[in-house]
Amino acid sequence: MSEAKAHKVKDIFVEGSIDPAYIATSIAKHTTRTDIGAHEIFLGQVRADTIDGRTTKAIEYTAYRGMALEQMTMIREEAFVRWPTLTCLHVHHSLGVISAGELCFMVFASAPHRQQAREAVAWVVDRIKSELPIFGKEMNADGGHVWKENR
Amino acid sequence: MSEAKAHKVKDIFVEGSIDPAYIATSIAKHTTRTDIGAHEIFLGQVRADTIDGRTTKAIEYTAYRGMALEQMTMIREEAFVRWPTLTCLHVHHSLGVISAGELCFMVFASAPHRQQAREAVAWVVDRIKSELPIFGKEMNADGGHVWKENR
Amino acid sequence: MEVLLFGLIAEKAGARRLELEAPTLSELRARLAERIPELSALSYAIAVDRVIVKEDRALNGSEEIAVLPPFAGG
Amino acid sequence: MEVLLFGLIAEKAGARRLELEAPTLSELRARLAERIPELSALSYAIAVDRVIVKEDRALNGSEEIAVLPPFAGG
Repeated sequence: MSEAKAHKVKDIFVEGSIDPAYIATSIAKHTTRTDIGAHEIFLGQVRADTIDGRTTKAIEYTAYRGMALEQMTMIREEAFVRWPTLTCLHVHHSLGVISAGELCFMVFASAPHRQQAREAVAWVVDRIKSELPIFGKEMNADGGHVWKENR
Repeated sequence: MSEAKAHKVKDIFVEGSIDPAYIATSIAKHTTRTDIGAHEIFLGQVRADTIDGRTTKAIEYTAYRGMALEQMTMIREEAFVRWPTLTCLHVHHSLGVISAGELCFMVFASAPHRQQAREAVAWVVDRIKSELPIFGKEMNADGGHVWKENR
Repeated sequence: MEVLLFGLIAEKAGARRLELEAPTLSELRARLAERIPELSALSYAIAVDRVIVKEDRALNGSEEIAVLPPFAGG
Repeated sequence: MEVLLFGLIAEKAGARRLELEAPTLSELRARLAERIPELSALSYAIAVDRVIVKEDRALNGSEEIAVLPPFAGG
């Protein structure tokens, strides 16, 4: 991995939900990389949870962008050190109001073999959930809201 | 899980490679299931491995369909027992000649939370690779071929 | 009985089906070895009615028999 | 110095930025508690120049300070 590749800060944030067609385009771009044997993709979808009789209809995501992107750059670099055969790693997270049923998060890793792609995605998803300053306002159907907290 | 759901034998085989647009359609179909919070997708792509100077240009897949579908039905049933919160599980495997860079295998699980979807996909992928009677003829650029063996 | 052949085994046999008669699985293995001389050098499993069977057993001729080289799915 | 507020903390403060002066992080915490009375009941972390800092430290006023409620990404 070159220094340039390692330290480039990529913007992971997208305004609005993640379009499945975008994911298809992202998958299709890898057909020229014939050293890839395995893709692992995690997608987060907004759930319409009902707590105390109130149902989530959407989550409004905000982020401390500067810190989140710096944290993500470190996580990405560490991932390529932990799984040296990883071919690529794509991360997107939504900002703004995402309705229940829509996609808000994607982690997509590719590698020659499945074990690396699988482990890298699980690890990156968990790191992002615990370390990126992203905030979620769960908007209920009744007009109220609750602030989401990752456990 | 109803008996009918458990014992329905689904055909997992598709002729030719798996189109990324098909995967997008499959993802998009889940937006009405607002109890889903996590999707995990594994995709197998044909690698252009070079062994002893010979490079794979494609794999021709064949299968003992009847047995493969029965095995898959058992694996699917066991997955829904092991991960009772699993919302759905979609599996596709290609038959015929799949070129290097094309997709030949998809396992797609959805669940309320990521742990179940992640574990189910890993387990189902491994079971399919070791237990389904699918055969792969690695066709080399020089016109020769080698029979693939999963380890 | 009809014996289904797959992958490398079908290639070596030059056929995807063989017609063989055998009252037991061990005798069927012997008939297969006669018809496919390369078989002794190959790794394979036999499925009876779509389930891999390792021990010997009686066959009544109505079973679906398949000779399976190593699996390569995924 | 400018202090950035996010999520629940911004909501409670009624602002996404505060202008506060403090020579140390512990004094900054005290100023924040005065301005946002609800803060003592909330879980939050403070980032100095985009890194979460738990111990006390001196501040020169040029740092980027942020008050972060629990993370909820994914």
